[in-house]
Amino acid sequence: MELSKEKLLEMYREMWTIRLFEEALAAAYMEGKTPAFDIGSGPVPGEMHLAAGQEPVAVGTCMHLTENDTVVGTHRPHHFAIAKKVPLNALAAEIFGKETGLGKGKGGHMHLFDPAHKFSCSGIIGASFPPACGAALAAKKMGKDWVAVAFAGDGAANQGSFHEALNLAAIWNLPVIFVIEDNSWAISVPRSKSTAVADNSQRAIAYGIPGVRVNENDVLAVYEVVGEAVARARRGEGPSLIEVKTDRYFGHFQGDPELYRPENEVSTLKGGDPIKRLGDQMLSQGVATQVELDAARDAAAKDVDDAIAYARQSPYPAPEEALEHVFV
Amino acid sequence: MELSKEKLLEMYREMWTIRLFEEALAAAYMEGKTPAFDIGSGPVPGEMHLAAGQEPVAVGTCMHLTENDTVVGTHRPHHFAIAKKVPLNALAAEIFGKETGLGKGKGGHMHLFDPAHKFSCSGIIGASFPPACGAALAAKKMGKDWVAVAFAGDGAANQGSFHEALNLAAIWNLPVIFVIEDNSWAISVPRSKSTAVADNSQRAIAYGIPGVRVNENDVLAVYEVVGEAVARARRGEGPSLIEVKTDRYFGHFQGDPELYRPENEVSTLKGGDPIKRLGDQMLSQGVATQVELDAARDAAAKDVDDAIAYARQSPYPAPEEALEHVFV
Amino acid sequence: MTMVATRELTMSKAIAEAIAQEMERDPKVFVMGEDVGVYGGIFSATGGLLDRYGEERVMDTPISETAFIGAATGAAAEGMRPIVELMFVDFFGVCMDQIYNHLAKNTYMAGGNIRLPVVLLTGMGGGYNDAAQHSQCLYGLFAHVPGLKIVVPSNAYDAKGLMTSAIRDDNPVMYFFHKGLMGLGWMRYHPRSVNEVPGEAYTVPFGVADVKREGKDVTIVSLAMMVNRALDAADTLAAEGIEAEVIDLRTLVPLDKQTVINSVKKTHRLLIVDEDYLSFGMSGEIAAIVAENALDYLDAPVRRLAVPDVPIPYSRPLENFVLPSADAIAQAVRELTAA
Amino acid sequence: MTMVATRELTMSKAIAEAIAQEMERDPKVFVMGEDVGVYGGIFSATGGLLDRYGEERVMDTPISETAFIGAATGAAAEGMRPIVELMFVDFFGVCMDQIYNHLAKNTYMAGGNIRLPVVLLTGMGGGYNDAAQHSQCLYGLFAHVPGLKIVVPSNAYDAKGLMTSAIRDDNPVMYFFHKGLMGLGWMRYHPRSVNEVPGEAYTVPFGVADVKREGKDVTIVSLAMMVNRALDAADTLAAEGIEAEVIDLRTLVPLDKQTVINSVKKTHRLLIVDEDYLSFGMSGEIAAIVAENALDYLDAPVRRLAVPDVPIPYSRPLENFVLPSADAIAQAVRELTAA
Ligand SMILES: Cc1ncc(C[n+]2csc(CCOP(=O)(O)OP(=O)(O)O)c2C)c(N)n1
Ligand SMILES: Cc1ncc(C[n+]2csc(CCOP(=O)(O)OP(=O)(O)O)c2C)c(N)n1
Ligand SMILES: [Mg+2]
Ligand SMILES: [Mg+2]
Repeated sequence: MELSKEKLLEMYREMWTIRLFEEALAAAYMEGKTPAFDIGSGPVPGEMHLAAGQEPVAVGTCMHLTENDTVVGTHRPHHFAIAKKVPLNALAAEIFGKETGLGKGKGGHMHLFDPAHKFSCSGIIGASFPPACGAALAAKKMGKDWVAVAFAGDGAANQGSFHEALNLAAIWNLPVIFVIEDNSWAISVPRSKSTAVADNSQRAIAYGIPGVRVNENDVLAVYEVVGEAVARARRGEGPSLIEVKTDRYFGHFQGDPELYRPENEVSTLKGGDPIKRLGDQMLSQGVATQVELDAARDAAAKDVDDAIAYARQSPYPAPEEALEHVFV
Repeated sequence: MELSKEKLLEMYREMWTIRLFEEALAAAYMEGKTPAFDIGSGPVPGEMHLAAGQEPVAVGTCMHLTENDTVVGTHRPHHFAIAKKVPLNALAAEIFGKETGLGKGKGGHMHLFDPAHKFSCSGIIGASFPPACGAALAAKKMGKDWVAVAFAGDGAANQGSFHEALNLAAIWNLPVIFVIEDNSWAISVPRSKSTAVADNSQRAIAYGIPGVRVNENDVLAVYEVVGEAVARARRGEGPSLIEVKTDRYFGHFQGDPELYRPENEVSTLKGGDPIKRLGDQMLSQGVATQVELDAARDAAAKDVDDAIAYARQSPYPAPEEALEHVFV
Repeated sequence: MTMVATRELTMSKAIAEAIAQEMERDPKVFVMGEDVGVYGGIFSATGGLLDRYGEERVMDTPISETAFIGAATGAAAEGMRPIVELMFVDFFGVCMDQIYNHLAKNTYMAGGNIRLPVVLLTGMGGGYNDAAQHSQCLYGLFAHVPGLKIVVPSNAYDAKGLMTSAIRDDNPVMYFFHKGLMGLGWMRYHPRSVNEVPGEAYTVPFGVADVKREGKDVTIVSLAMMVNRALDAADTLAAEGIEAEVIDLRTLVPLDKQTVINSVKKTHRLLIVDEDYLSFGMSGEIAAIVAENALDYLDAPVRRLAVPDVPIPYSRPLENFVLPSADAIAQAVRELTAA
Repeated sequence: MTMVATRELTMSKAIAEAIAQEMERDPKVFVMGEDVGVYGGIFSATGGLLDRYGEERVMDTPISETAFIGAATGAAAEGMRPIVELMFVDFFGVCMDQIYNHLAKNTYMAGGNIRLPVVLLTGMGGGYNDAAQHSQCLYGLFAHVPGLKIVVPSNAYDAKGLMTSAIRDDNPVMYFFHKGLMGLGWMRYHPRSVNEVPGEAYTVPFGVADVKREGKDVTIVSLAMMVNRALDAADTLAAEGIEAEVIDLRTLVPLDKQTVINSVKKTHRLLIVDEDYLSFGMSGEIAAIVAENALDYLDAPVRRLAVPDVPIPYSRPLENFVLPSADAIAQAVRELTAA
């Protein structure tokens, strides 16, 4: 698939936005949590699942989508939200529990809803599959060529919802793409101890749909494979299943002691960092200069800084607002 | 697989026991329901799912099992129970809601529990898969070569529990055999409208386990295929998935108007009746005489008559017994 | 659609008519579920819809409740208005996550920024020996978790008007129909469930209880089948000189507390009749509301009649023992008024 | 296992110790769940067990709650005694069918002919901004459906003794631990949850409430975290001359009604404090029991303090607003005693 310089730079920049956003959150998360760590303290409390290292699957996929397409993310949702162009300020503000957040502070990091950009997510493993089918069904009913993407972790591929949704999508020929991000862990449980197949994309056979695995944490490889699936869906040819190998740099959540993880795993993984990889490719192919790459990164950094500042400065919701919005 | 005359006659007789039991129930069920049909009236009230036509899958499978092996059946459970040697009297009595029934009248036709013969079932679609895994796990923990069989309908293969249980069984290498009885209907929904693959046994690929389809409603074919799976499981080589084509003679439940069903479907199906088929094979191969076959059938008829009579004569539980047995 | 005059309808016909009229009115409305198409719904709630609206709008599903109920949420977020049937409420356990963690909570978690107009239609109730996995009510359980409006009609008129309200509501509504009130040709039904139903579309508002019968001696609060049995009991009691006031809550969320409180302030005695399990459910909630708001008006301890915390047994004498009957209601009232 | 003397323990250590002692005692006991092995359970309920008993008896599972909880039922029917962890009770929706239609009902449906000694261990509770899908209590919902014993400890001593009872019980027991009582190094916990725990195995019986503090002016009935907050409030109130009696129910099924009734007969005032949702839950049930059994003893309307029927919001000021605090409890008591 041919990619313009602009697209490549956009990908590069977005991956940086994600990376820097996650790193900024990792830092903010620790505020108020030292010397004694308390998950409920500081400006960003609660569980915090960060996606640094997992940028390619989000960016390579969402680059094919428009604002009419739907994305349903996971408990580790920031990279998907950013790639789906959810405004960074409202995203950060929600994570900080502020009135200006996507959900006015009610949802928090695992429950981000941006109807304008057709993004949502859930803290329940495997919960993305069914609503993505519903969005695809709606598109079909409305006669649109819109598609829906359900992202899920490798651990989620062992939930019953995976099976039911893939079968439903196949039998109804829905324009939905199921993208499994295989970071080889589900908290402390390695994939090898939880998943009976080495390659989840083989499970597509159980539904008579195409299944492809992207075996490297590479945004261009993801872009290519997802492109075919999206085009297929838009043409009315139904669902696809894609698994993407990717790398979790942080713990499962912040504060995870990671006693289960082989000592040098993360540093080894970082050796093949996907952002650097894309940058190097652009440089070596003469698509962009180091100055242009730096500018993209700087722009990303500024966006992230602004968003975090916006989140910090925004007011908290008034306590009584807790009673609102159970119903519209 | 070599089968002795005794085994063949036992199979023949058991299929008749099942057939006649179901027919006797179909008749008893209508008592008190004419001229106006009321599901709650008569000696056998409530939903009634009969398995006439589906004898081969039950008998061909359970012939490999001992009383140490576990069977978990479905909402359409009588053929499994009979093939697993659940005593006919207590079975019938439970279906008639009597004190002498397997569950003292508390469970009813969809909830038959016979711990002595390690049989249970459930009215919830897809619910057989997980507990069968548990029985297999227990056998493994106890160091026994016992196996567990989960039966399920073709409709059940689209429940999330199917996926979760097969993955769990595979990853833990459990001695369990999943047997799907494909009667091509789930109430009024034809399999073609609900299931994205033509052959559910292909779904075994999603778990890296063997999958085989038995494409005819033939007890000997079932016996052969299941035999390999059971032997495998006993040898500690893990689970298998088997789908068996079979035929539903009655409506989904008694009283089903079956408006959805092609007019001559059932009469066509009956043309290939599996009991007659086995009988004819035994005759043509000179394994048994017509007299012997008739004797087997007569013995089955007597057992069924006795069981129904026993059920009718048994007393109802006292009303206050409803308050007992929530806990042991 | 031709408008017909008011006529007697069964509850199933009233429900199907409300759905048909809303499908006519709004192309975004569609129906999904097991056997909702050719079969017309196992309990006829969607009878005739397939013929009229075709497979695009009346969709039979695989037995994959998590997938298709979750899909309803996803489709609603895109502006559709799905009506989705969970054949028996007893099956909720295979799909509760999509119901209560998503459909029910997403609007709140989004700070009110999304609307999820889904009607989750479901059959409930016992009395025909369908045993522990096919006879429960469970509305108390769903009313306990926030985010679902809970509708439980007792008769055809209310059923149609409440269904119309449910479909037009921009929030998730769980609509329970009692199988023994549907007026099916193959299941005995309570005759009070059949009543006059206008041909045109109309709404019955949520959160407004119906005082089905006025009385000065005791208040009976109930829902669905038990409302009709309470009315039967009230007839018996009237002959004995006891005047029972019978309140049909109609919806549990929102709940019309005031009608209950006002009635107890008048009658000074309260009996709650519930076909759901006794403990930690509807009967407790109503008792608590009265103990909070009308304590001084009570002349006798509150009484509750409900399934005594056992699964619904199969055998007829056992099931009859655990489900409140008109006789048991009358007897409880006698004891209560004697107290 | 060497017996150690009584010492102060956190609740998580007390639970893990009870499990270890029972695993020692009975080879049929084993543990399954997500991250129960190397991780020792996300909330440390199974800490140290893998090292001691190995992968055969402490099994990490895939994220397949329906499969592994259903497998627990199947294994129990064969004579094993599984302890299975549902990491957060909030996730029950993906596996409720295996819990409530099977594990809870099979014994009854079998006429008592099978035993299912399963302990379903689960984390609950909020207060650390984990939002709507990771902060609920929901014990009221499980207590509503028959067939599960419901255990909800407030402190380490009870936690160990109740866990021992749970494992030895031949029935399904659902054991809720409040995350904020576990004494984790990474989550603030209520100091009252840490107390003296004997080294040897002992049982705390089910169905026996604990009067944590005697008082004559008001009865506060509660569970888990809210017991400890009620005790904090009682300290404050004592300084103001109000003597609150604080009752820790400890188990909801079986429920020790008598202790509640006796206390209300003494104090004449009742406040129920519940971290679960307000309506159709625990608080309603307790109020109903008192309205049935001690109505004439009440000198003031019953009061309830609970999550006001909204999902648990994420943001700190919002969550603090919906969870009952010691201050709010004290204030409710002041109003109640003034009434
Ligand atoms: C139904 C359910 N079960 C368990 C959990 C707890 N949990 C949260 S994240 C997680 C691991 C998820 O693994 P994976 O899907 O691979 O995603 P990753 O965290 O690796 O991105 C688990 C078990 C949950 N949130 N929902
Ligand atoms: C979870 C669940 N959903 C729906 C039902 C209602 N139901 C009962 S039988 C049935 C069809 C089952 O089809 P299949 O599994 O093929 O078995 P068959 O009836 O053909 O033997 C359905 C949908 C149920 N009992 N449980
Ligand atoms: Mg993972
Ligand atoms: Mg079938």
